[in-house]
Amino acid sequence: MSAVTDTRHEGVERGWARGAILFAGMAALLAITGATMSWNVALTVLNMGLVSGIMALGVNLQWGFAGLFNIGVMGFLALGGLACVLVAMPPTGEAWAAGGLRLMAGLALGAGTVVAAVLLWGRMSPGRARTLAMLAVLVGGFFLYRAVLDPAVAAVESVDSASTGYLGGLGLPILLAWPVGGLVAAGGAWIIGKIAPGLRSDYLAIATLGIAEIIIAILKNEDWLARGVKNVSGLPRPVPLEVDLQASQGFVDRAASLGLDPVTASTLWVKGLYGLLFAAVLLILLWLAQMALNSPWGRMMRAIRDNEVAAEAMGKDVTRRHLQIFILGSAILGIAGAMMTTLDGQLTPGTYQPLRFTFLIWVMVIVGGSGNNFGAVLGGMLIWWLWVMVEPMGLWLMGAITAPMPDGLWLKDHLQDAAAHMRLLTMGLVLLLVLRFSPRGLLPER
Amino acid sequence: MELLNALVALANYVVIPAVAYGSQLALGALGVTLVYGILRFSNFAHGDTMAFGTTIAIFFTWAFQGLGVTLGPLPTALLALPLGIAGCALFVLGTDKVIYRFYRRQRAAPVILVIVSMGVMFVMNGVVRFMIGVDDQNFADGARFVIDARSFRDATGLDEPLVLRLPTLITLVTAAIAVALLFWFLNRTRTGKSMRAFSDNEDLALLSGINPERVVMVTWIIVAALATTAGVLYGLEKSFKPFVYFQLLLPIFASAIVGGLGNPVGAVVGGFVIAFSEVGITYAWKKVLEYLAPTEALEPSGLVQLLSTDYKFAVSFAILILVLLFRPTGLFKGQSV
Amino acid sequence: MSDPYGSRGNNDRSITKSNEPLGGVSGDIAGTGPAADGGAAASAAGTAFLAGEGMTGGYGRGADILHGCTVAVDRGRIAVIVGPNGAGKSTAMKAVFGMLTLRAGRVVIDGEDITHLSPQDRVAKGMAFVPQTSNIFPSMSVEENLEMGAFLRRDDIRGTMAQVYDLFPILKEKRRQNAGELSGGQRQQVAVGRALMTQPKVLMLDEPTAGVSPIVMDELFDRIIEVARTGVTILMVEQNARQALEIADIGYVLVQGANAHTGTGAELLADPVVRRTFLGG
Amino acid sequence: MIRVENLHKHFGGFHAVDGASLEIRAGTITGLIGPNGAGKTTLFNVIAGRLSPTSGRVTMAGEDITGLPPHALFGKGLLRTFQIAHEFGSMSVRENLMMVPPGQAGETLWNAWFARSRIAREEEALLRKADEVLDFLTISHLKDEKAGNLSGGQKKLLELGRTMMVDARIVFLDEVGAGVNRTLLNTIGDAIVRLNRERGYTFCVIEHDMDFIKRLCDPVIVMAEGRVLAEGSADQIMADERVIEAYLGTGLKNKDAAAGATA
Amino acid sequence: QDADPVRIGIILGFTGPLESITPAMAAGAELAIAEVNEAGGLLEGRMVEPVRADSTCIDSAAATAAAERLVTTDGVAAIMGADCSGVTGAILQNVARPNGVLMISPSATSPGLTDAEDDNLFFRTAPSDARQGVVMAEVLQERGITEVALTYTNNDYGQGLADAFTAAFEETGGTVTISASHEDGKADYSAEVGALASAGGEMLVVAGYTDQGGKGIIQNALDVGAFDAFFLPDGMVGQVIVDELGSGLETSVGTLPGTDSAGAETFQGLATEAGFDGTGAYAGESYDAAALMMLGMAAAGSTDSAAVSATIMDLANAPGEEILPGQLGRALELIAAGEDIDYVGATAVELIEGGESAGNFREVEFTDGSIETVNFR
Ligand SMILES: Nc1ncnc2c1ncn2[C@@H]1O[C@H](COP(=O)(O)OP(=O)(O)OP(=O)(O)O)[C@@H](O)[C@H]1O
Ligand SMILES: Nc1ncnc2c1ncn2[C@@H]1O[C@H](COP(=O)(O)OP(=O)(O)OP(=O)(O)O)[C@@H](O)[C@H]1O
Ligand SMILES: [Mg+2]
Ligand SMILES: [Mg+2]
Repeated sequence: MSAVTDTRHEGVERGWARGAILFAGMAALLAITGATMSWNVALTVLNMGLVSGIMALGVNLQWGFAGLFNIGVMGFLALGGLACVLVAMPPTGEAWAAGGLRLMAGLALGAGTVVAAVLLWGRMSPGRARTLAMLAVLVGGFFLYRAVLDPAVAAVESVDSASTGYLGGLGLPILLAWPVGGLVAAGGAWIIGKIAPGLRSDYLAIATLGIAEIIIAILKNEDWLARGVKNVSGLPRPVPLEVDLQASQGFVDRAASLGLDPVTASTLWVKGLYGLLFAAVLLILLWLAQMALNSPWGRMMRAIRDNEVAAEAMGKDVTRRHLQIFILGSAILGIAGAMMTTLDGQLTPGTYQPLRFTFLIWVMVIVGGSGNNFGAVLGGMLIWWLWVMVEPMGLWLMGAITAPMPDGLWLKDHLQDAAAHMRLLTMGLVLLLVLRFSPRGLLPER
Repeated sequence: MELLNALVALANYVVIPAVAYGSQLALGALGVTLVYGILRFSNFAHGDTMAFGTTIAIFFTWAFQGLGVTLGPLPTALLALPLGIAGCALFVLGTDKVIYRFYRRQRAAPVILVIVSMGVMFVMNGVVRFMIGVDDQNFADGARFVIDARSFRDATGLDEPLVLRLPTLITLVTAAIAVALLFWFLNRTRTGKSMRAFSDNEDLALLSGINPERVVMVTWIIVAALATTAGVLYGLEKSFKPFVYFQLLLPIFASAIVGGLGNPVGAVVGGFVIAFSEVGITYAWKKVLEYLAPTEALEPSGLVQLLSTDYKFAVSFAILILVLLFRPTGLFKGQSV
Repeated sequence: MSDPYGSRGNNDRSITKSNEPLGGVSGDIAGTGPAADGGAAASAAGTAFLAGEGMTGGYGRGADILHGCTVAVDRGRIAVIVGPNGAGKSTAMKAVFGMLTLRAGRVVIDGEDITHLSPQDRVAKGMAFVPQTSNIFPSMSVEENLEMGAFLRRDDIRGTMAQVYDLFPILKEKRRQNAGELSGGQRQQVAVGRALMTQPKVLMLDEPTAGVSPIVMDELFDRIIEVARTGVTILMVEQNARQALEIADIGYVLVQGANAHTGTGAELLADPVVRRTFLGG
Repeated sequence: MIRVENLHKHFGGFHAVDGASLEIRAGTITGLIGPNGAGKTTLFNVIAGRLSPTSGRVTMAGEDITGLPPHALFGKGLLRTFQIAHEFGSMSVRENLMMVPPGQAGETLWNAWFARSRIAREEEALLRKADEVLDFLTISHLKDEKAGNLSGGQKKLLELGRTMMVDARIVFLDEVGAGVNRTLLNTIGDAIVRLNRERGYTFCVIEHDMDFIKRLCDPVIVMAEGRVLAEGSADQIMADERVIEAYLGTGLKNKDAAAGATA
Repeated sequence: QDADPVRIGIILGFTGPLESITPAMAAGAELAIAEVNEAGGLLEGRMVEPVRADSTCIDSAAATAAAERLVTTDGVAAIMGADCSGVTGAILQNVARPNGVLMISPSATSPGLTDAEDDNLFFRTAPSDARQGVVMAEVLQERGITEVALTYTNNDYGQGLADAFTAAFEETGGTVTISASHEDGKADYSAEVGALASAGGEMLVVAGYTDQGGKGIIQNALDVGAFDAFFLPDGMVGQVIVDELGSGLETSVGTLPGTDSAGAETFQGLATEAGFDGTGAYAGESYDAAALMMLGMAAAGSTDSAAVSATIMDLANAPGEEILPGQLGRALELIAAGEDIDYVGATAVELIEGGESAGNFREVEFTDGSIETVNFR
């Protein structure tokens, strides 16, 4: 029946048209922001929007392609952020001298204990002896590990704890931290995948959430690693400092020739550079994801998502594929996390909260349209734009409501006090509206 | 004596607080698990539903207190609870009518409903703060303690105190009653069974003459009742603050999931698992060991703490993951859509 | 399974939608279908207890599956629908049960036009339906499945339940077990048992014997005859067409959503073309 | 080809397979029949690696395959269909078939990114193959339909179609016939015979349609209550008292009455 | 005159974990602004207009965008904020420095911010953790307390203060039996209290916030009878906590920034008049931050941040006439007259190298439901 094929084809074309229109709409939103507020705001939003798009892409890979319900997004972003510190900060020589090597030895011991236990488990035949032996290895290993590690940690952390107190990084260019962030996150994902390969749906979700919380707890409390809650600020940047540009005569002249003052020109220029970097990464990842989705590999993944049992019976190694896509998606999240930390210029473990760094990303994916890479990216940019814009929108809304009320009315005061909370309320309303009109997301999976 | 002291210390600092916290989580988790079991989505707005119901109950509590109506030793809030439940039920039913029903009719995938519930969460978030503000509200009155530290010490002559708070006791009793009722309701009554049937196979439920709107309505009313009760009891024991109620969401979810989603007994057991692992694992055994050590020399020098409290969430999550490794759909074989 | 948030039940959205009113349904039923010799069906429809007349419609906004299809059955009689896979048999059943929005045609029971009633209301009118797939409540026990069948009944259901257990002894053994853990044939028995619990006036069965062992199948057909004798009207789809047509008062052969052949069960069985093309020789 | 030795599968206290021992000889089309709940599907599930046995052993051509995961068994040429159709609901019918062949180049990400032309060639061949199968199953007009939207019988056909996408050594068919039109089922039966003769596939077929069994299968194994009750040629089996009592029955009691009702 | 108003950005976490503290902080800053406006405004009668923005406390990117909006859209001349160290750092590096805008934070106490590159644009009115730690140790020592348990909110403020206190206290020969962090906004603090109780001590030092985890811990500790005396540093001292815990704090002490000048009391009076709680955490600091930046503008005679920030240290420190809350008008007059002032404000502001508050402290007790100053340090 050719009619069927025709309607499908038409559907595809309509999908493209819809995508083009929506992306144009997104661009228009940013343009309006730029024109009415300022181009600096628009670029700020755009940059983080691009990063959000990458985050959404990562989640979409896991959820939209393979149906893996990962709500530990936050943890992988944080691992990416950690990579920035480990790669780009200068090493703290004194801390290394104080106990760096011992610390490394302690860590190696810890890892060795786990490996030994796992090997033992694999080698010995099942039975009580095996359980006992493994427990002995683990407990013994744990105490040994603590005995080696604890003094080293104390030594490292006591080195000028107000400004360093940690081992520092490798002092390499920060751009290198992006792929490394991906690798670190991938490593984390590999471990999770090895530990919990059988978990599905909400049970996997809560496990990933738990692991994210554990990662954050480590980041917050292991000061020797990245200063814990004392934060690492002043990360090197991949782009010049605005103040340096403002101080450079050449730049000022060029800005003047364009009719811009140095401050505006330098801030816009720097944001533009960031934007280009982010856009490049986004495009590469988007291309890779798109190619993967539209290949036999993507087909296999969708089959697994649709029906694991049947896919397994059709010879697909579901566990391995899940692990693969979990790692890939997490790696993308790690890259995005590193990019975000680079943009912030600091690592602040205390700021990683599930609402912002997990659930908001999920909102992006679902609103954009899960299973559709372009949808995820669009959702990332749109929801980010909203997240930032709902604040003025909420204030404006409250202003509009209270304007006709007489001054001094208690309700007016009450409303104005609550104005800040219009932010989330507006976010909720817009979210509900968007989902009302496109319940399967803005760009649904075909 | 020393042994008694050790036991009392353990009870006072680990067992009773964990039981109290556990039953609070359990009540919250019952609501989450019910929405999941019947309506098939994880309701992110549950924390804020609790806050909303509690807010209304607090307003009525204040009104009663203003009028001088009290319950004697029991907190006045209990009197206001039914009104809070009613208000909350009205609100969630409204929410369902305006929002959720649309997606149900659309047969939207549950994950869409999850995100929709996040939208509802944001809105309720604003509404609650608009109504009662962001601050701590203390609305407890009546007796605070069943057994307080001083009278326990005086009565027993022990060094260690044992404290039992009235709200703790009420929460525990309520949680026990709630789970029994819910279990009975779902497994024994016609309406309850029809709700399970609806959750199992919506189309077939329809073909059996089950009215889906009624099922949904009953579900929401029960959820509102559970949420408000949980919120009020938590507020009585600790205090009410919207942000904390939002934060309660995570441990509540963890409880529901570790117990097995959709299973009321699982929710309760899950609540205790989470509470005990949070409170118990990081306990410093120093005090207990001091009482137990036969001679001074054997008393511990350090804190004898397995892990510092910094890691209490990490530990409770680690335990959760461990449980899931051995029981991939929770302790009580929960559902998995 | 693998999609934690996949949907449950089947995907046709129309089920929960209440039927929108149909504008200007033509009474000209015989003319709507391209049936070869569907005339008999059309004329039978006029007086039948249950009739879907000239039904045209499809799923959601998709193309039409049914093209003026007509099925009808008198009170206490057995009608059997047969036809190739994908002919629209199940769709026709769903249409009669109101789970599909019709674009043309109507459904009549006992002289009353019920085209606009929701499936629920049809249940209240005494209709019962066993769908072809997902026809049990998997995480409820066998007994609860049966109870749900009797959801609208207010009288004592124990007698009926005993009858069902009599008919399907294995179910009695497994009554505390979750229906989702049963074997394929056992599930099918639960599904039919659930419908029987309704004590319906009209019993609609979509391939009740698929996957059922011969001995149980015979029992089932026996039981269907008995039930029909008590005045219950029966409409069923069968692929075990020969056995089914043997007990049928009237048979319909559907092809591509339209009536292709209609006749008494014996007539159809005797028709060599029908035998060869639809009944497997 | 497949030998099952004293296999047990227990669900809680219930013994679904209770010491079954049987052999499926290479090159045969073996029928497996038995009352509902006899444990046939459970036995399939254990052989195909979907369930792990409580005890007992399964060997394939002498090699112990007990407890191997399904995908590994698929790799060894052991294919199966499901009694309750397991289609990939959100994918098109054609995709449902094209995903089956193992070791596709395009299943590696590297190739998906950097060897597009190789994949394109491979896909071309797969597409042709899939279309052939669909033609055979008379559902080629549905090739772009979502599999989830198929009719009950069409889903069963799709189940069967998947096993036709690859070269197998042994195929387990769990009631492919239930819900499939008898005329088409005959065609399918012919195909099974052809595959068996021409390509040497071994088949093990669960079916309740005795005509079908009689036409195709030799030998026939009867299971009841988790054990093998009888084994032999179809005719032998159908004459076996125990089998008649447990499984076949003696036909409609009300047959005459039914005819009466019609009149 | 209807000249353009001078805008001042108030960027605080109105939503998020610290949402219950921020309203009083914003109100504090706005109180100072209102005072200046009443006195006739700045720079030849230009009114000062506060523009609020939400830092969310936790979301650096959103905070950056909000600050960007303040600076590039609303054109604020200076930023009062932010509250949490993470977002403060992000705003400083990504918005304030690039645009050369003055920023005074009332509460970000991270030691890391001390060394941050700030082009001399960043100041803090919050007291230094290091100094307060020493003061706390002194108070305890004088009261003859040698063994305490310590819990701190798990952020840079809490940890910084805990470190400083532990060092100082151990130096004086005291013992900290346990130093356990707690997370704010969580549902239950039994585990922390259990560990603290087990470790024991004559007093429990709680370095947290009045209506966050700190309060939860105290309440819990009181309920189960784990401790009955508490030491409350600045973040914990507020009328709220006294009201809620009442007699439970009878035997407790606290420290908070302040001199024997009447600054704090005056500020509380003004706050009560304006309808907010002047004892709320960092409300006074916020007032001071806003006041300082406005006085700086007056002194610089422009809103140019570079010029303004050059005056801040002078204004905040001696010599000069002391300026208390409510005297901003007087201060403006003095500045106009070219005289030196020493801004003392609500929290005895004294800025040291690095642009943060040196900190003088009051020692307080909580009797009969009110906060009573018993000593100055
Ligand atoms: N997961 C399970 N838990 C408990 N019992 C089960 C489970 N799966 C199957 N059973 C029981 O095991 C028995 C064998 O089931 P099986 O599906 O193997 O039967 P079968 O021979 O394939 O029957 P049919 O012809 O009806 O398909 C049945 O009685 C069934 O109730
Ligand atoms: N939910 C649906 N959405 C869209 N199309 C559907 C849906 N269900 C069935 N169809 C299509 O409608 C046609 C008729 O399906 P139907 O289920 O009525 O067939 P049937 O005659 O019952 O076949 P079978 O004997 O295989 O059960 C098929 O081509 C099928 O693809
Ligand atoms: Mg059908
Ligand atoms: Mg079977």
